[in-house]
Amino acid sequence: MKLLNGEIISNERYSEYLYKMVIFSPYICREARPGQFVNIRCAPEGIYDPLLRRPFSIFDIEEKFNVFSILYSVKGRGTEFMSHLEKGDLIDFIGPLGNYIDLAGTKNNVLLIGGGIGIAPLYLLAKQAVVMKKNVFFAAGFKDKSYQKWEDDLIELKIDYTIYTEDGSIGSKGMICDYIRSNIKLFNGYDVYCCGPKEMLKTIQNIYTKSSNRVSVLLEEKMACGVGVCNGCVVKVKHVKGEFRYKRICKDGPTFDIREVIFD
Amino acid sequence: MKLLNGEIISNERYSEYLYKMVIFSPYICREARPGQFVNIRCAPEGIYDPLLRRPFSIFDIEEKFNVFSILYSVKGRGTEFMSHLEKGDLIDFIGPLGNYIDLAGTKNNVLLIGGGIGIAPLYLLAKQAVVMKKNVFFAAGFKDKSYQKWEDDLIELKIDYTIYTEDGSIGSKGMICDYIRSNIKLFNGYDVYCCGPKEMLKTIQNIYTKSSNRVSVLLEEKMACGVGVCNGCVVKVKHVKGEFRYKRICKDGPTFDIREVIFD
Amino acid sequence: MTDKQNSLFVFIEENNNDINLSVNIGKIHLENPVIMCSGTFGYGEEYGQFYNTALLGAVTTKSYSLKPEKGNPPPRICETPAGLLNSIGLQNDGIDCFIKKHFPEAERRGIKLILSLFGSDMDEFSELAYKVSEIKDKIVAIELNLSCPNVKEGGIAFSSVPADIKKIVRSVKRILKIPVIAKLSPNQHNLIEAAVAAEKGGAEAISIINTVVGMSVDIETFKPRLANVTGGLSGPAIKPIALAKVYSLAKEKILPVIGMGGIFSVEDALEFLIAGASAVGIGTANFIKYDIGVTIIDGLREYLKRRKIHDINEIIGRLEV
Amino acid sequence: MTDKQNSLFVFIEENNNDINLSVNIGKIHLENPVIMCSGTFGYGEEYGQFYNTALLGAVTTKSYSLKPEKGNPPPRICETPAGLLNSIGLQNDGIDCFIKKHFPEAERRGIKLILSLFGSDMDEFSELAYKVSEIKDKIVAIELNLSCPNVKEGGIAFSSVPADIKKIVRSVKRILKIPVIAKLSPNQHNLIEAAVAAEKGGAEAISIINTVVGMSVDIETFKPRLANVTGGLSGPAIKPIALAKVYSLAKEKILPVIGMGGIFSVEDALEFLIAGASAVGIGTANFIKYDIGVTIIDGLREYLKRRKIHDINEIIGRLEV
Ligand SMILES: Cc1cc2nc3c(=O)[nH]c(=O)nc-3n(C[C@H](O)[C@H](O)[C@H](O)COP(=O)(O)OP(=O)(O)OC[C@H]3O[C@@H](n4cnc5c(N)ncnc54)[C@H](O)[C@@H]3O)c2cc1C
Ligand SMILES: Cc1cc2nc3c(=O)[nH]c(=O)nc-3n(C[C@H](O)[C@H](O)[C@H](O)COP(=O)(O)OP(=O)(O)OC[C@H]3O[C@@H](n4cnc5c(N)ncnc54)[C@H](O)[C@@H]3O)c2cc1C
Ligand SMILES: Cc1cc2nc3c(=O)[nH]c(=O)nc-3n(C[C@H](O)[C@H](O)[C@H](O)COP(=O)(O)O)c2cc1C
Ligand SMILES: Cc1cc2nc3c(=O)[nH]c(=O)nc-3n(C[C@H](O)[C@H](O)[C@H](O)COP(=O)(O)O)c2cc1C
Ligand code: FES
Ligand code: FES
Repeated sequence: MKLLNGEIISNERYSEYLYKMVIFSPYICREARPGQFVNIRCAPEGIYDPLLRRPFSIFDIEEKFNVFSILYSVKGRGTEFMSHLEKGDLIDFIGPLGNYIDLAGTKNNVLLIGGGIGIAPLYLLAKQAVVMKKNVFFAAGFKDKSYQKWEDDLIELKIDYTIYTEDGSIGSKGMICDYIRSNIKLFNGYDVYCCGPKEMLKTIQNIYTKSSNRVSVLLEEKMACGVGVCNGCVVKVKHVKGEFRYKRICKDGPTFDIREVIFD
Repeated sequence: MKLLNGEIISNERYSEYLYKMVIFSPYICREARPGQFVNIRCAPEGIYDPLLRRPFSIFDIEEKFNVFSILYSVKGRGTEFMSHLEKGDLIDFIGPLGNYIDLAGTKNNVLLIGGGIGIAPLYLLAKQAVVMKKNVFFAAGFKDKSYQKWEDDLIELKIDYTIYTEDGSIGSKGMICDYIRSNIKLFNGYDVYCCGPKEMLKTIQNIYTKSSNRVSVLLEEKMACGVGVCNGCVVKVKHVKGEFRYKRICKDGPTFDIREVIFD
Repeated sequence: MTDKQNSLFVFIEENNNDINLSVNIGKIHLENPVIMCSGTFGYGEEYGQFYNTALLGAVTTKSYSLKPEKGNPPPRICETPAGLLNSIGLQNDGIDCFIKKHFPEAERRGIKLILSLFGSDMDEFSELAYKVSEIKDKIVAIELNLSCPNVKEGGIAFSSVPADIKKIVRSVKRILKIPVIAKLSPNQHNLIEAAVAAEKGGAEAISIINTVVGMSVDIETFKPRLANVTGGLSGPAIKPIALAKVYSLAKEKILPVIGMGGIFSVEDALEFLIAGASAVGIGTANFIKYDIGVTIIDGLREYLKRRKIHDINEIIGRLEV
Repeated sequence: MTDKQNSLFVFIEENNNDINLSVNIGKIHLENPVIMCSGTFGYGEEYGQFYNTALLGAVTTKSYSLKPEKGNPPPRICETPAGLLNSIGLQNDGIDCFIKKHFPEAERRGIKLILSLFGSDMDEFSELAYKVSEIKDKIVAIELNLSCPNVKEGGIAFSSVPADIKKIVRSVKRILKIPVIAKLSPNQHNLIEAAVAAEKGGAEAISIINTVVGMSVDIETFKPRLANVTGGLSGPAIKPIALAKVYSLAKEKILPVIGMGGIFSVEDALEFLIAGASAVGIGTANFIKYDIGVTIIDGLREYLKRRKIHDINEIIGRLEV
């Protein structure tokens, strides 16, 4: 990991609150792997509100242009600040952070389940799986059509996918978890990776309680340092003898075996 | 006074740290008079660092375009923020604040002495004096040539002036106070208005101790509210029986009789 | 708190009039829980240009002492990250001037006044109370400033001793017989004891927090940035501290609490109400957001409407812990 | 302080080697006054990727207890205006794990360690001291965390009572015979007495401030934003508060003071030194500015060079009041 100042190549609006920011960084292109993230400073030098950096998954890497991108949704003051940055501006970030997902030695079939902005880290994973000639299926669920433009990115990967929206505005109408539940047999023998809102992850945990699939989950929690020193970003995981302990999402994760996670 | 959101018409760089910002505001054009100021918010909505507004003198008013301008020098975080604003951005300000300078019933000869950014409030005063067909002399002192472009503004007024710089890079080389001291007789019977660094104002107070000229000074102090409620921006002034009391620069000023002010 | 937690919210029609914003702080009735803090608001002359200040729950005056006070030398103001340090030093025109000049002005504008008083000893508080007698029926309450950090170093004035607090409150109460609010310091450790003492003295409510002792240094001149060396910190920076104090005191249910410290938005105000404040005070925000008073009143109404809550009292102290 | 004020600055050549950054905090000698705060820095693994952490004056470890501590449930982190609320709750692997695992790692990297200890009673502190005996000659000092706001509500642990502080310091000192630093709480009112007690117990220095008790509320769920309800506030928001505490304690000259709280830049560090801190601690800034440690060391040198000051000790406590 390195502390970097990258030039913004573009900051494109995908929909009302969704943006894709492309950043020049040969270092990240060289070092980063799927599942990792960057930690971005969301205030000008010398301004301390907002104070903390914000973590964002590496959404895509285009090695030939030495750029990587993040897909982000404007939630509060940090992402609001980011949405106003323009081509040519510099952005202060650190990365790559967190453990990467190693697809070597995993099953040949990969199921990716993303809910909302949870699709962000899965995209690079899909891309790499394709490179490794795996059979990838991407199941994505959204509230509405705000991720419509993202579908174009997805199509570029030339993989099978399905999209569900709660209002039926793109893809099929319904919840992605219901789709998974109904088609669980279809994905027998797949390695599963999921990311999304906590409720969705809990449901997936339930769906896969008794299956033998390897299911990995990418988690989120408020972070302070992002590098493993503050113990701020912990999640409860199972420990020996019915006990639990806390693991750090930023350093021990963000990817965990879904069966070890204790959702409260 | 009103709380306003004005569109920025231009934010021109005069020199490395000096900018002129032109803001659309029919209200200010209608209401403001020389000596008054506006109080500008220097952070986006919901961001509290920097926290306080920054006061700036009204530098110019162009009624036919419904715009006014401020001339500001980048000192710290607030003015740094302002320098990044662009044409079309909105700026949150309140004004006009403070007492205005009433030229009606004053002498026909007006001497304006400005040091550094202290020339800012005096420009509009000069302009109005010209309209009132008074005889105006502008004596300005600077460190270096950073105010060169401002001289063009001054020339437009078609008044007599002299510029002194410490390094001699524009105008004559030397201190403006020395010029005043040497030419004090020349300005006999002038009403004097001055604004600038404290040391300069003290010197002018000294120069005019025994003269009969009416000498007004525009003061600065850190401000919190800008409207007279917090008592934050006080200056020591003479009171009865050798006593002193505090007056608020934002509301009782910013213009004071130089003989009542006690500089520590 | 548990009975409130179990009560169902009353569903209401989309009608402003159906939403109750009025609160009772002991015997003090306010049309809404938005109070302007002492020392941060005029009497309508300034802020009356932005909105109708008579709509505010109440306005607390600058703290008045018996004699006019010059206050501390400048600089009195220093900005810090998300905060404001001040060392005004209770500059005021004296109680007589208030009664003669400012009070009629405020009355004319229909402002509901809480009169803040500051005495440097027990007798001064009593004398002040006698002076106030003539207008006592025309003001909402008296607030006793027992906590200014700018008069004694470290902010620990004589008035932070619980026994003194009780005596001061009692003597003022005895003379004026109108509601008395005790304003306490975040710099004092014995907040609970101080509140109990105020309650025993007959106070109606506690205002917290006053500013927190702070300081700033100019590294070029080696001088403190405030001529008075230390000052009081206010603004968003202290909001979490204020909220913790309000919560810790309100849950003791000794007296109703008026919560303040860094409130800059309706969301901030709601945090204090939920944490247990019966009303909120807006201070420093007035310097930056001149229309904050009416913004918060409107915002509270909007919030309740959106959440389909009929009465602001239903959210007070509703924190789920 | 007056003799320092009158002394003339020594004019120096433009040469780094001529500038002295080393300080003595009692018997503790540091190459420079920049210390990383407890709980905000690893042992080099993370920050070693940004700069050579062996260059730091010292690194204070996370506070260790006898047994591993799970810490508090999440969420443990909440951002506030220019501040950070945390309720980590002293999660640590236990002193044995430190000695076996983290200490050798830090030693290998040449990091100068201050070992922070936390006990929930007097005996635990003694037991901890016995455990530490085997490495005591390889560490710079022991810091006793007598002030974590996340373990007892309100931040007033048993260890804030002056008499207890004296006993704890004395017992640890007796066992280890290396310098002991007492870390005190800004939430305790009797800072001076506590410092006197630490001095009597044999402490070498006082570290202030630990975090300030704070809180934040989610207005949509009515829940506190930290699962632990309250937490400790750190970061730029508390800088003025920390500075006032450091100044008020340092000028009493009871013990040298290590000042911390919101230091995010070399300017901030200088404010603390000028106000009287013999060294400074950098905490939260490590989370935002990963290279802050070396930035401040370099910045101090640059500042002294520019001001033509030969020795950092010439500015310590030089505040002109
Ligand atoms: C490992 C990781 C990867 C992420 N990847 C992405 C991504 O690719 N795209 C994307 O849009 N978002 C992602 N998020 C969530 C993103 O970090 C938050 O949406 C963002 O921090 C919100 O900041 P804000 O200032 O706009 O919101 P605010 O609500 O103002 O933030 C306030 C505080 O809460 C924290 N916070 C708010 N929401 C979250 C959240 N969901 N998770 C963690 N902390 C949060 C912020 O960091 C900040 O400290 C990721 C989070 C984590 C932990
Ligand atoms: C009535 C009045 C009129 C002014 N008119 C002008 C003008 O026309 N053009 C111009 O360039 N400047 C003017 N100033 C000074 C201007 O307000 C400051 O330069 C500006 O506030 C600096 O802000 P900053 O954030 O860049 O600096 P910082 O140093 O970061 O500011 C920190 C704090 O100090 C205050 N402050 C800093 N310098 C001054 C100062 N000289 N006077 C008062 N407060 C200060 C700021 O308002 C802020 O609260 C005027 C000041 C006053 C009081
Ligand atoms: C400039 C200023 C002057 C103040 N004067 C007084 C005062 O006279 N009496 C008093 O009780 N509190 C006074 N206060 C404290 C405020 O009433 C309030 O308790 C404190 O500022 C915290 O609220 P805030 O963060 O919203 O400002 C003053 C605060 C400021 C900023
Ligand atoms: C996440 C976090 C964990 C902390 N853990 C400890 C600790 O274990 N022991 C301790 O004495 N102080 C601890 N502190 C307090 C810091 O050491 C420091 O005193 C405080 O944060 C103020 O400095 P800052 O504003 O620079 O962070 C912790 C602070 C933070 C933010
Ligand atoms: S955010 Fe600090 S340990 Fe994960
Ligand atoms: S700035 Fe508040 S009275 Fe002048």
